[in-house]
This record gives sequence, structure tokens and C-alpha cells, in this order.
Amino acid sequence: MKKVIVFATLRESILDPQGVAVKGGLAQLGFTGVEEVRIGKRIELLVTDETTDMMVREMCERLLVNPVMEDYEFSIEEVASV
Amino acid sequence: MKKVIVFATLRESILDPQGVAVKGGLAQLGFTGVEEVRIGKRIELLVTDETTDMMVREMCERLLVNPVMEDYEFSIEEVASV
Amino acid sequence: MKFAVIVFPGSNCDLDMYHAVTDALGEEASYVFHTETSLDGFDAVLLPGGFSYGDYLRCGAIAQFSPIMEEVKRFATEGKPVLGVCNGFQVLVEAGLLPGVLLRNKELKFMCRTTRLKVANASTCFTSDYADGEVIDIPIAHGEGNYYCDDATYAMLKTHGQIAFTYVDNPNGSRGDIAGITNRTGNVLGMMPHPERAVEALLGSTDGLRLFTSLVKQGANHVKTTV
Amino acid sequence: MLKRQSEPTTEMIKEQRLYAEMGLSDAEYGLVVDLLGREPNYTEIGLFSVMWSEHCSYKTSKPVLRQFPTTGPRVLQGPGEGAGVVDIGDGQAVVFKIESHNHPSAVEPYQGAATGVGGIIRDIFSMGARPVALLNSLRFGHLGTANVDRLFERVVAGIAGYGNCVGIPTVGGEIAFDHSYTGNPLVNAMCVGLIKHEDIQKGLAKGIGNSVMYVGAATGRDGIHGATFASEDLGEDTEAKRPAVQVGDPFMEKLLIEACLEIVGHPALVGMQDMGAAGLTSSSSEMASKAGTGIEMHLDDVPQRETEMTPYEMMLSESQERMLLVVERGREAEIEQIVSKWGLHAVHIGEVIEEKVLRLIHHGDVVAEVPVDALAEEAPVYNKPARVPAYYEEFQSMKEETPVVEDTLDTWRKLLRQPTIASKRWVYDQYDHMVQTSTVIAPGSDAAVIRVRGTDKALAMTTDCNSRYVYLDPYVGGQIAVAEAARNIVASGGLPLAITDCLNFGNPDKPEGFWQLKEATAGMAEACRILETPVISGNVSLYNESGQAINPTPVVGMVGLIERTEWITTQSFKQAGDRIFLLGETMSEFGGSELQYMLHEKSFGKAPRIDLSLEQERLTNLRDAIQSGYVNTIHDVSEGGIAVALAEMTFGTRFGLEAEIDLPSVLLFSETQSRFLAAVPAEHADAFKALTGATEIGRVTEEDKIRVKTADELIELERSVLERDWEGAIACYMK
Ligand SMILES: Nc1ncnc2c1ncn2[C@@H]1O[C@H](COP(=O)(O)OP(=O)(O)O)[C@@H](O)[C@H]1O
Ligand SMILES: [Mg+2]
Repeated sequence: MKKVIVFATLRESILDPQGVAVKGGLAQLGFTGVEEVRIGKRIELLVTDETTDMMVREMCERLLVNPVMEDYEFSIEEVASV
Repeated sequence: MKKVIVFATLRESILDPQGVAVKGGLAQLGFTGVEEVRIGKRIELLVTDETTDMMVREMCERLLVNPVMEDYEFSIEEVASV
Repeated sequence: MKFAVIVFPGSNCDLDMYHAVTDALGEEASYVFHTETSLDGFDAVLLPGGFSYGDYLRCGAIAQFSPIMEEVKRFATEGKPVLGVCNGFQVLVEAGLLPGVLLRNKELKFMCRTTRLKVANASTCFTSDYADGEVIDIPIAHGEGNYYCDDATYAMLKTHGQIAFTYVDNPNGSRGDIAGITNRTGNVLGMMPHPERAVEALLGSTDGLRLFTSLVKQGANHVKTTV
Repeated sequence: MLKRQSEPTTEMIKEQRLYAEMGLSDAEYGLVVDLLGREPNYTEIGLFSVMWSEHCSYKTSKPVLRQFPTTGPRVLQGPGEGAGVVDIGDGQAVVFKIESHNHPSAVEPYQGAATGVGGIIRDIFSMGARPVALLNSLRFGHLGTANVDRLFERVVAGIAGYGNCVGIPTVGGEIAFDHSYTGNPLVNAMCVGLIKHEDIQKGLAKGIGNSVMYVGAATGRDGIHGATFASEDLGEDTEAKRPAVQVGDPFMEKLLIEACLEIVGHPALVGMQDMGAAGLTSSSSEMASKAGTGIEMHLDDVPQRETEMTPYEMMLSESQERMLLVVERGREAEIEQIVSKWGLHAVHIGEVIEEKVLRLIHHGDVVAEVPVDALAEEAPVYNKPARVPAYYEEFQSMKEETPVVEDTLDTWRKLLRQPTIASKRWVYDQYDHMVQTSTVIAPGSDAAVIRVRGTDKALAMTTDCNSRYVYLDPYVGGQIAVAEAARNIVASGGLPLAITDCLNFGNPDKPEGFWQLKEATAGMAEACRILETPVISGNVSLYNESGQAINPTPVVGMVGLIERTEWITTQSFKQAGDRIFLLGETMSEFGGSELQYMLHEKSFGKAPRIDLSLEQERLTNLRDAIQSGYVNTIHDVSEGGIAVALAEMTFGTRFGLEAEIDLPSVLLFSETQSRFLAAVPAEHADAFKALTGATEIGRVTEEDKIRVKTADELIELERSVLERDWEGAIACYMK
């Protein structure tokens, strides 16, 4: 088994209303030292050993990530079979 | 400046319908080697240097994460001031 | 009886709550803005539906820190009635006034339709004008109304009669078909369905009105016993 | 920090024809030079390129739009402002408009649709009106292919995501599927608002010295050149030219609505306009141009989301959820006080000036100075050549051909499963159609109905356009689009008041394309005159081609007034024993029909005929019948003919029907126009017949059976079977 972790984050120029709202929420709680908040996704996949980097890349580009708005990166690590 | 990255993931005991749907979507695309998908949040914060680990923990527990449904971890790294 | 309708930034059923109370029920209501800090003079508090703070991060998560929420908590501890509908329910859960959490609907879609609810406990101050087991028509409109709690909490809800309403045809995957729960003392009710949308025949159902009349009766009794 | 390239110089713009990349022709560039009396710099040519895009200037469509009747006794505001306004009595008025977001939705369906909804809402509340309802008109290719399914799913989710969050009920619309939309879906959003006459706002920058204020979201680099992008074909190089996707923030919009509506009526407010296409540029230059003034703007004060934005970027950004206000000098604090209650700020970014120019100041320099009329009024207008397409000649010469239907029952069931005809519940279940607790008729009947709180009145609203008819015969198809909308309003108990329209067409630079536009609008104009529904607002979306041109699709949004809630009528049966009537004769008309498309996967032949005076007479009679209390149910006959309409009248009820229709079975599917079905209590049957001239064809029964005897056969089946076919079809594709 392999564990793949994909991070999808909004591209720079793209507005992140969630992040703005969270920043406001934190400020309301007194955390005024927060300059910026951006919210992205963390997608964890448990895949069979045959799964290659190429395949993960394809999964990202075809389904997991919205290429028009998001950038992504991923990591793969071996895990002991369950 | 410091960059804080918080990962909030749904607790193991909670079914993740979105993960199930994504798994189904991947299977439909022919990626049948995906055993499980879990979707979580990646929250990136840019904070002032005064922000301590304790403060980040508090942000998580009071707002960023709902402990009834989520687990979390975070990392902090120094970044060059802009 | 005087109702407070709390307005958070992003609330959008505040007007519906207000009119349900004033037009259909014939009682008094005032909007109370989230920045206010007092609920003096009110007999009941209504937390309306909507998307407080856009429901960004998690539904109801940011609204729980509004100044008015401290006062709502105090009001609740005094045993006075607090009703949270839809987003209001989500806020109550995030604020810890009710147990559990509301997850995304199991079909992952927003749903707006009239659902059939069973009155699971007709002895609360919100349900006394219904009969136990009665089935009523109340609309839902939510994307995250899938009620979840752990086993211990669920057992506790059942033991103490805290489950007020259940769905007849569970639309969202809620544990135990739960549509609405109260706190242990029964004076805080949170529910995903919108009783305030079912108070006029012209709009299709009046089954929600009795939730409000129950409160008014209870209020009258309360006044009688405390005077 | 990314080092940004310095801007092209005035010479480079000219020599390298950089204006061409922005969508301006050589002649247009020449005209700009003439108007300025010099060569424009980069920012200035940018201003012209967006303001002179089709989307903002209507340079191609202006001549055809002139055909529309735009006035009437009830019209308080016609085209020209954010939205049109129609009097509904008691000092109240209804405000409405429709707008397209086709190109953005093709690129990013969720955000494209969401921001389309956001934009049209701003058009309504910038008039001072409270938005009370949303509708949408959607077109896609065939379901069952991955890309179309994704577009459909994401567009619906985007509409839901935005509308549900801002708390405006999405109460109606239409969706059709045809392969002409495969690469170019249509997403049109309509918003309806209510207003008191005295609150009507205009986007005017009046009063020299008054403050220009900015309220709402900060400006980012998103959507730069969106207006130009919307005015081009979705070609292969679209990818490269694509502006940063605009993300909608419905929460910000909700705050803006509340803040702006609280300002309406405040004596310090002079004018208000939303920043729509071409953002700061269009709002500022239009407000000044309309008022005969100018504006000087200090770009350093514009709230910015990103660092180091250039004047060009700020002026062309199409960031969402922004409004421009003109406020009486010295009273800015009063406005700020209201706005800040909602967590927003009113930021002073400029002043109204006497000189009729838009002057932009950045880092202490004047970076652009352009006459406002040149931007807003003096775009060139083109009378494009029109040519009758060969296909039209061919279709006109075809003989009317009646399709061969072997198995009526099977055809009936199949038709009900066609996604264009099937239940749209899968869609509107995702829309909060009840919020604001005024929705009397939710999606699922001919028109949606919203009551006007505090009165006994209600508003009926619908969007309609059968683009297959428009393709076959633009003139007739244009007439039918208006007539069908009127039918849906009348069938719901309303008096048609006015229309808004969204002209979705292909490339008008092709003479055949322009001919479609010209003919369709001529037909619509004629129908509007006869049916007494002036055009009060609208939108044009041209260049909808990716590979192939879409069917010409002039969507009509219509609003009607129901003076008394007791007149509200729906399409479903109410009680057994009611007599069923058919109003209007049925001919063999299958050109552009759903049956033809189902059998051949294409449309050909002649469009159905329409006689508008006959239409108007029937509409008037039906209204009389409703107001006399004669009818329980009315439904107009549209796609799929009598068969589909009859079945729909039983859906969602526990009733069945028995009917005897003296026609060959196949004509049950004919789409002859101006027909209605009605269910009338037995005691009113004679009166109804006398008033309308309708033919009694059967009665409503208590059984789960639909029994129809035609000239050929007795067709008998269970209603619940038909209903399952119809109800499940779209959900089945979307599993
Ligand atoms: N995109 C949509 N959004 C909301 N409601 C819709 C949409 N599409 C269709 N509906 C609703 O479904 C019902 C049937 O639509 P349609 O078949 O177009 O009706 P008609 O033929 O009478 O114009 C109508 O009530 C309509 O408002
Ligand atoms: Mg109809």
C-alpha cells in the first residue's frame, strides 16, 4: 500500500472568501497578528503499490484538482499493508 | 513573519461522504487501485513573529477545528518578511 | 410574548422568523443584531437560518463568537427558550449549547423540499401543541444537516428524551433520523427543518405554527407560576 | 515579489497593433485617436477596449435592439439603467433583468454560474430594489457524456451555492439539451426585485465636487478583460487569453445588499451603480456620461487585494461584489456609518468634476484622461450584413412531414424521459426556493409565483425560449418565445407586464449569424407589441461558437401581475370529476419538435405557425375565465404536445384522466402553438366553453390510470409509470 497526500491550494490571484472570513473570525477572537489566511484541501488516498507517480498526477489533473483555479503538489509514501 | 499550516482531517470514526464520492469518481475514470480517500482542510496562515505555538493551538481549538468531528496538526516555519 | 430574532452577518431567514411570529402567530418580535449584548425584555430567542459569515470554514463556526452569543448562553442557562433553526441549529452546536455536529448531507447536495417529520417528544416547551408520534410537513433547505454524534451522546439523547423531531424519510443521513434535538433541560431546541416556513396556508403548510403556539402557551404558564 | 514587465508604450501599441489583441480593429483604434486628439497610452486603450467590446457597447446589436417597443403605461424605467422597472400599483413596482454568463461558465462552471447570479442581483439592488426571486435559463449538450454532465452539475451547484447563500429564492427557469450547445453551454440568470416608486435609484454622478465612493470587495487581478473575452468565440487559444477566474463571494454580496438597501432613501446618496463587466471603468464612465459630468479618480485609494496593481489592471479588473456610489460632499461619514454596520467600508476614491472626462491619478501622476462620452456613448455602431442561410431556404421548401409512430405508448414514455421534457426536480431541489417565505408556486408549474407581502397581490415569472424553432425560423421562433412566456404567465393567473431578454447568438460577423439575430429580434418585437409586453431590460451574448454555432437562443424572461392571490392557478389537477378542455386546434406540426429531435437527433423543416392576434385573444379569454373562478387547472401545451401536457397535469397528484381526442395518435405529439389544457369544475363547464370556445375532451378521475382514445386506438397506462419515467430521467443520468 501507498499513502498519497495531495495538497490543492488556490492560485495567487484567485480570491479566497473563506480565508478572508476566517481571518475576520480570528481577529474577533483577539488574534490580530494574523496577516493572511488561505484555505486549501488536503486529500489523502490509500492506493495499491502499482500506483505510479504518473497515475497520481493524472488523478489530480482529471479529478482531484481544479486546474483552472488551483495548484497542487503531492507526496507518496509506502505504508505497511493493512 | 511565520507561516503556519494547519491540517484538519475528519475523525476516523466519521464517514466521509465526499471521500467516498471522490473514490467513486476515480474508479469511474479507471483508477481502480484507490482503496480509500479522505478529504481534509489545509489552512495556511501568515502570522507575525510574536505568534507562539500556544496561540496557534488556541486558534485551532477555538475556531479552526471542531474537535467533535476533526483531528488536527500544524507546523510553523519562519519566512522572510515581505 | 416577545421574541428576539438574532441577526448575524449572513443570516437570511431572519425576516421569515420575524413574520412568522408577528403575522402568523400575532406576537411581538424584534431583530437583535449580533453586536448587541443584551436580551433584556425578551421571553424567547430565535436563531434564524442562513449562512452566517458565509458558513465559511464550517457552518455556524464564526457566528458563535458574536458578542450576542454570550448573552444567548446566559439566557439559555436561565432556562428560557432558545430555538435555532437550520444555520441557527449549527450555531448552537458549534457554541456547545447542543451536543453533536452537522456534517454534509450524505448525497453532498443542498436540498430544499418539504419533508415529513415525526414529533418524537411532545412534552417539550416547543412541542406541547403536537401529539407524540404525530407526522407533520415541514420544509428543509440545507447542505449540511447530517446530524452526527458519538454513541455515548446518542444514548444520552435517547435516555433523556432530547430527540424532539425525527425524519420519516431521512433525507441527509442524520444519525437515528434526527431532525431536531433539545438540551438536557429542554429549553434549547435546534432543528434543521424550518417551522417558520410552514405557518401560512397560502404557502402550503401550517404545521410549523404549533411549535410557536406551544412556546406561547408555555410562556403564559411560566408567567402564571412565577407571578 | 514577481517583477512585472513594464507596460507597452504608446508607440508600441500603435506599431505592434497591440490594440488588436484587446479586440479593437484598426478603424476603431483610428477612431480612438480622433476622439482623443492624440494616441492613447496603454491604460487608455485598455479603457476603450473594454467599453467598446460588444458586451458593454452593443456595437453590433444596437441596430436590432432599436426594434423593440420599450415603453408602456406601466413602464417606469426602460432599458438603459441597471434594470427595468414596471409599476404594479399601490406605489410599488417590480424591477427585473436577465443576463448571460456563458463564457465564464464554460471555463469554470461553478464560479461562472455563481458570479452570473451575483452580477444580476447587483443590477437589481443597485436600482434600490429588494431582490425577491431568481430564475435561470440553461442550455447544455446531451447528458451522458462526461463533460456535459460535469458542466450541468457544476453550473447548477454554482447557481445554488450563490443564490442559497444570499437568501434569494431561486424559483424557476428552464433547461434544454441540444447538441448545438455541447461546447458552448448557456447560463442566463434573471433576478426580480420589488421597490417603492420613490426609492428608484439611478446611476448618476451628479453634483460637481461630490464624492465617488467604493463599497465592497477589494480589487484583484481577476477577470481582467472579461468583457472582451465574453465578446469572442471560444476558440482554441481561449486557454491562453483566459483571465483569472472570478470567484463569487455570496456572503459579501449579502452584506452589500443590506448595506446598499439601507442607504437607499438616504438624502446624502446621489447615485449608485454596480461594477459589472469592465468594473470600475464602466461604472464610473457611465455614471458620469449619463449625468453630463466627469470623474477624477485616485487609484491609490482603490481597495486592492493584490500588491503592485497597475492602473490598467485596476480599471479592467472584474472582481465581484463591488459598488460605486456618488455621495454628497461633506456627508461621506453618514454613508460610512451605515456601511460599516455591515462590516464594510465606503472608501472615497474620487470626485465628480465638471470637465466631462474620466481622469485617473496614480502615484501623483495623471495616468489616463479620456472623455467619458467617448467611452460610454461613442463606440462605433455597425450595421452588419445579413444573408439568408442556405439551410433556411431548404427548410422552407420542405413539405410538412408527419413522423411515423408505431407504438404511441412507448413514444409517450420515451418523450417523458427526454431530459428537455423530464422533471427538473433534480435541479430545483438544490435551490432554496422558499427563503423569504413568499413563494406561493414553487418550481414545477408553468410559472413561479411570489406573493407581494403586505398586499393580496402576487407576481408570476418565467423564462422561455425554444431555440429549435428559432433555428428553423428566427422570426417565427422569436415570436413564439415571447408568446410562450405569456402563456405561462396567464396559465398561472397573471397579466403579462413586460419582458427582459437575453440574446444568445453565434458569431454576428457571419452574415447568416447576423440574419438570425435580426430576424429573431424582429419577431420578438412584433410579439411584444401585440401581446403588450414591452422590453424593459436585457442583455446580448454573441460569439457563442465553439466549433459550431449554438442554436440562436433569445431567452425571454417575463413577469406578470396577479391582482388577487385567489387567481393563482397551477398546472396540476385538483379534483376528480373536473372536465378537461383543450383550447386551440391541432395541426401536424413537427418541425423543431421534441419528437422530431428524439427520432432524428436534429431539427429540420418549418417551425410551427403562430397567429399572435389569436394568441392574444385566447390569453385574454383565459384570464377572464380564471378571474371568473371557472378553472381549477391550466397548463399550456409546449414541448411534446398534448401527450406530455396531459401527463404533467397528473404528476404530483393522485388523479388520473380519461379523454377522447378525435385526432390520429401521432398528433398527440404535435407542437402546434397557442394551445392550452384546462380542468374545469363540472358546474362551470358550459360557461368556460362559452367564454373560450374550448373543446371538452374528458374528465379527471380518481384512478392511477391515463386513458386516451384517439381516432386510431385506445391508449391506456398507469399514471405512476409515466410519472416515474419523467421524474427519474435526469437523476438517472447524474448518478
Ligand atoms: N433551471 C431551472 N431552475 C429552476 N426551475 C426550473 C429550471 N428549469 C426548469 N424549472 C422549472 O421546472 C418547471 C418546468 O419547466 P418547463 O418544462 O420549462 O416549463 P414550461 O414548458 O411550462 O415553460 C417550471 O416550473 C420551471 O420553472
Ligand atoms: Mg408551460
